[in-house]
Amino acid sequence: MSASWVAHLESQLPAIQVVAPMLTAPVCVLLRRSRAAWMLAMTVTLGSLLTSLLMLRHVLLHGALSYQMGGWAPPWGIELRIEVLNAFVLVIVSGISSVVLSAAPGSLPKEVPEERHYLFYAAFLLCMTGLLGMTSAGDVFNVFVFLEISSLSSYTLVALGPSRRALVAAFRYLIVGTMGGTFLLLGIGMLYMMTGTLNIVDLGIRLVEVQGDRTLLVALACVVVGTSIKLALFPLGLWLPNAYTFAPAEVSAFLAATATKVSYYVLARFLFLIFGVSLAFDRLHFDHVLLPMALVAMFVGSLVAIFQTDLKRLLAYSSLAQVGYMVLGLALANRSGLTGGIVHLFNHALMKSGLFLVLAAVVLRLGATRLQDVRGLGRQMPWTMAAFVVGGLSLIGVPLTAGFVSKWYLVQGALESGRPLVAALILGSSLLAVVYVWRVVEEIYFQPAPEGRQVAEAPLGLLVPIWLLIGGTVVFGIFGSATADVARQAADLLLQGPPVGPALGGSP
Amino acid sequence: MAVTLAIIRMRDLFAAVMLSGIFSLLSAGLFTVMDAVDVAFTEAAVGAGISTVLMVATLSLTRRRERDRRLDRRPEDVLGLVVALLTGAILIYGTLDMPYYGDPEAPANLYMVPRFLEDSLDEVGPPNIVTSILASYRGYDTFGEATVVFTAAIGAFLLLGGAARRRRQTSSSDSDPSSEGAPPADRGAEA
Amino acid sequence: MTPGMAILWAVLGPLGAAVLVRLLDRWPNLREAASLLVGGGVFAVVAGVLTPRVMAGERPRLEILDILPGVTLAFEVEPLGMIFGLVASGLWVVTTLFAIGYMRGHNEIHQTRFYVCFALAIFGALGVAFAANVFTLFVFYELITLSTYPLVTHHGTAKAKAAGRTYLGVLMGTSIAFLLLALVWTHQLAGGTDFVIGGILTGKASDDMLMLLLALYAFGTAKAALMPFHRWLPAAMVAPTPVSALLHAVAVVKAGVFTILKVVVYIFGLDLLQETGASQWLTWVAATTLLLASVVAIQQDNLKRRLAYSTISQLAYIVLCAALATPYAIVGGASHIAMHAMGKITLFFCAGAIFVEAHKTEISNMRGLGRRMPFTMMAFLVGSASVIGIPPFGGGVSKVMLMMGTAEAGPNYVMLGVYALSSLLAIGYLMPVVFNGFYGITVVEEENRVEKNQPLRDVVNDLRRAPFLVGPPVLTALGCIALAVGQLFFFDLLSVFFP
Amino acid sequence: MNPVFWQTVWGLLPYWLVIVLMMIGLHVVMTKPNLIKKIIGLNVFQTGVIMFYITLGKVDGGTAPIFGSGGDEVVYSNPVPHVLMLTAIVVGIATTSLALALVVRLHEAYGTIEEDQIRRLEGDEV
Repeated sequence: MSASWVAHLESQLPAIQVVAPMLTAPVCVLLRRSRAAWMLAMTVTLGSLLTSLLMLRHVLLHGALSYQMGGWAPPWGIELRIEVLNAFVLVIVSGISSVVLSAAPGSLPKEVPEERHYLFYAAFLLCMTGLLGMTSAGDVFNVFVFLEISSLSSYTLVALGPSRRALVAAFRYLIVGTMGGTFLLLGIGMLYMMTGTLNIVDLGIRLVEVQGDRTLLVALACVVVGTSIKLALFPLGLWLPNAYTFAPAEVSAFLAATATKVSYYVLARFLFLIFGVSLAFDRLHFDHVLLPMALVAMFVGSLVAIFQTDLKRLLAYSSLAQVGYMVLGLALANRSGLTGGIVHLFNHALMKSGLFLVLAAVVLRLGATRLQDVRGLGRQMPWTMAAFVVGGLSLIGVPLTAGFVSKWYLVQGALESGRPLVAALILGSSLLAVVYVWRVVEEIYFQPAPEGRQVAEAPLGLLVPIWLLIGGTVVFGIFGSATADVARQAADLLLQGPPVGPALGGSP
Repeated sequence: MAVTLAIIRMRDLFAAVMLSGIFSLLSAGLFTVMDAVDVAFTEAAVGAGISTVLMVATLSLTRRRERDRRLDRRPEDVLGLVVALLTGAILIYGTLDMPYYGDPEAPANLYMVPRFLEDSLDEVGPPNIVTSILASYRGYDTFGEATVVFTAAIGAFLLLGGAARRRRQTSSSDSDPSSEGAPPADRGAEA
Repeated sequence: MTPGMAILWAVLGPLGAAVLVRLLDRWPNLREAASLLVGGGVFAVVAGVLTPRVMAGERPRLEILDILPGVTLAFEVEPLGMIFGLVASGLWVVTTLFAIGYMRGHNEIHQTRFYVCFALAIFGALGVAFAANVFTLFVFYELITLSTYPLVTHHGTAKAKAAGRTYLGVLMGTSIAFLLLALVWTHQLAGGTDFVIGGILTGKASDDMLMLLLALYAFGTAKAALMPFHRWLPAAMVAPTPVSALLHAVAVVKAGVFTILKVVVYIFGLDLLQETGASQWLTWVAATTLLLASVVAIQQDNLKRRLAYSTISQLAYIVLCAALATPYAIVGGASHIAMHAMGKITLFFCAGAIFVEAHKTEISNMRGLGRRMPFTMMAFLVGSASVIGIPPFGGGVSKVMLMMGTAEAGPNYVMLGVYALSSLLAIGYLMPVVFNGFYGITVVEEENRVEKNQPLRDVVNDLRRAPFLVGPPVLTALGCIALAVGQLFFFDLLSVFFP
Repeated sequence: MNPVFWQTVWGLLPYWLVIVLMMIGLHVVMTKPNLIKKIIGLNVFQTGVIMFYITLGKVDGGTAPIFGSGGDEVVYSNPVPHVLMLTAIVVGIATTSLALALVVRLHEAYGTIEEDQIRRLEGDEV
């Protein structure tokens, strides 16, 4: 009796996951009180973390979880579909959201006026809704709708930055992001045209039989362009440095860890579960495009990061480079490479959001994040700065940090696919990371603090979230098997490719 | 299409906005021709109506004329043209394997549609199939759509809300006097 | 104590010391006592528990955890690692003694940070010594780099920072770009990276691939200071002398050559290298480094710089041993790790003592110093003799073994010529310091005319004023002699190692 | 001329026209420095995509997909793209309104709605 009750609840989880934050956002608006809104948002976010963890468990034990919205069977109705990979992404999104949100009361007042906070939390929740919705959607058009929810709210969040340049950055982001969304829509249209279905599983089944490589190639290109913009793959990701630089640090921490990750997932899903390796890579040779793009992103991102004088911007460019690593994993299209890409998704989310929260603490105390501002801060904010160093080491990929795990698999993947040069390039670009991280470390520890600057350590409300994330990079660096196992299962799922079988709607 | 070209050339933004409204109306007409009456209604109401109103409102808050910049050409112009042409070429290349316009045998028209046509009247009710699908089969999308609107509303509210704006304005004018007014050249254009 | 526990204690000891030192920040005497005590304890564990077992043919093993499937953090003690472990833990104690004298005598800043980082570096060195696979070795190798970086930049001056940049850039750069690649590649080829006698790559890779892989290992461990990746070593000379001792004798460079030896023996396997000749080229690179570094050393006037180039040259000996890939050569290399550590640390202690006591850094200014600091200079003499390889001092043993190893690999007269020439060069760069010190008539003498009349009091001063400064070099000089006496030990090792 | 060729051209011409429309929008977005014009361009681009969907849903001789508007043997056009596009239009207007709100704010902050002037005000770094 009780078992069936639990099973029933479990089958409802995908819907709860998305709908709960969606419905809470208006309540936040109604509450109008900063504190109350935060408490509510926090509860919901933690709830969705719990939900996603439950789903991950379920998926690992029993396989895919499907929820039919409104009770209409796919492909006619909309399906929510949770598999290993997106359950993992859901955990990342809701987990990082919880931690970042818990830091909000500490860092937000400096950057956003108090009486707007409730709206901030509403926008935050909506953004999360969009991201969770995109991830769990089993219908491509639905992906587009939720992409727009998350995009619109993230434009708003970016525009909240304290300097007026945040507005410019947000506008840019809006233009580029909408273009991306529209390209995605176009690609989806072409796919629909060729198959007549929108359901992801169904698309995968039917697409194999479709003739017409030219249209398929262009459709794939449209989808890739659309997702790459949101994913911030160079050169389509050039909106990102400004957006992350001028947005409130809190928002940068949130977006860096979640928005790009979800887009990555969408891209992976299109490439592997809808098109499939044999179609996308063997027939359409898409890896010839993806691999160079990833490599260029890795190097350009890191190189530009080296010359930045603002820490936020430095981290933003480093994000471009890290996205390159992840996409490289996709382009390698073998087990190790994909595992590396997926595990880096998680690891990068941890370290980047941790690092941006460190900057949130710096903004809180100093009001600025230029290199000359953080001089000698190692003595005045020892815990915060130590977190920065650990996070930086993880970016470099020093062993026993999470970054090492990802790099291990990526290099392995490159070697397995018979591309030792790519393996060498991966490590070569890590060297660039050493340079940009060490520039900061030198300023922090080996420059005297400016005369008369009195700075206190960051408040506990920020330190705890920071160390949760940064500590996470160490924990998952030491117990890398935990994440790598999940990632490997997800990689296997991707490599299996689109399902084979009769189309869901019967043959036409 | 002629209308769109006119929009580009037009420096009077008000006229451009009006033309974009007309453009929306024309597309609505086209939609009707292609049997998409619901879409045509919406496009006419939203595209030609609401968005025009919003744009005009924005213009009233900002300025009406685009700056004359026929003289200074930027490298972006060439780049933009090249990118647009290239993208267009790629997309046209992609159409080569598409089913022809109006082809009743196209997969899109054969796969899910029959069931909607046959069963929606019994399963859902309304004679308008579009309404049936919108409200039931794809109700979740509609739900998402409502959220999009809500999101935009919150965004606009956050951006344009009174208190925050005033505070920010004062603080930014402290730091940068140029934010108070436009360069003199533009003042003239505004009149 | 079970062997597994012994390993754990030995490796974690220095880490505990680092924590303890940090906690005792406010009480310098307790702080240093903690360092010394833990150091003594660790040495006792390694020498008393692990060494007898290893010499009896055991291989104590301890697995910590799987970082990733097939990538394990694990320790295993075998003869090479045991030697390095003994060197690192033993010299840690002596260096700490010396550091107390030096740091206090010199009123250095950030002393706590110094001891913490020092202990961490030893932690890394022991981890490298006892690593059971390349992965574990790599982890601790990087730990050594990171923990010694604050030591190199100790003074925080612009020059120190620039040196730190070179140091970190070269060491970390090569290790990430080459060593890590080699590590992952090995894992991919052999399905694991465990150190197994006879190697794990036999039949897994083509000859060209082996050569490339060996190159990645050899240049990836820039701590071995093989040219052209040697620049960090002279650059790091800006650090205080105890740090130099740590770099040159205790942990850093030794970890480098140790890695190369270990990889050659346990990853490639001597037979494989002999059959394929994949390490031929490395002998020539090492020989070139050997001679070039010696030539550069002769031209240096700054004592520490001269010693630095001498180290580069002596390290090349060990790499050469590895590249020859014969049992005699390997044991020769291993024993040279110990010999050179003991000899070079003596020389650095002396350099430090001279700097603290007489404020001299340039060799040309040290004439006549022997009369003022006779014990120090005697120690320098013994250390030099050992490093040069004058029998019966320690270095002689390893060089004999090296030559036997060369002969084992087949007659090679060019190589023998290289050895002869390099020994001459070594005499050329070390002996003048001693001769100048004892027989030179100079500036120092002019300055110290008054004291010259009371040589006895000077000697007493030398002993009394700085027991911490003079004690350690004398101790290590005695160690050199002891190693010379106990050289049969290494032949024992040979029989344990290659029965 | 080859009849197959003309068949192809006629069959695909509507798509091509739609693509040209989209590209005009894209071009405007990329090259016009005026922010309002950019938004209009974006609208044109979106409308182009919407038109693409409607075009692909058209069936020869079909009528609007509403029951009862014809006899038994009526052919209906594909209703699915229509449904999707209703959503897309609303999403488009939401985006537009947010963009316009941003323009208002930008005008307040910079006193201009020309991108190149904003760029100049910020010393080319934006």
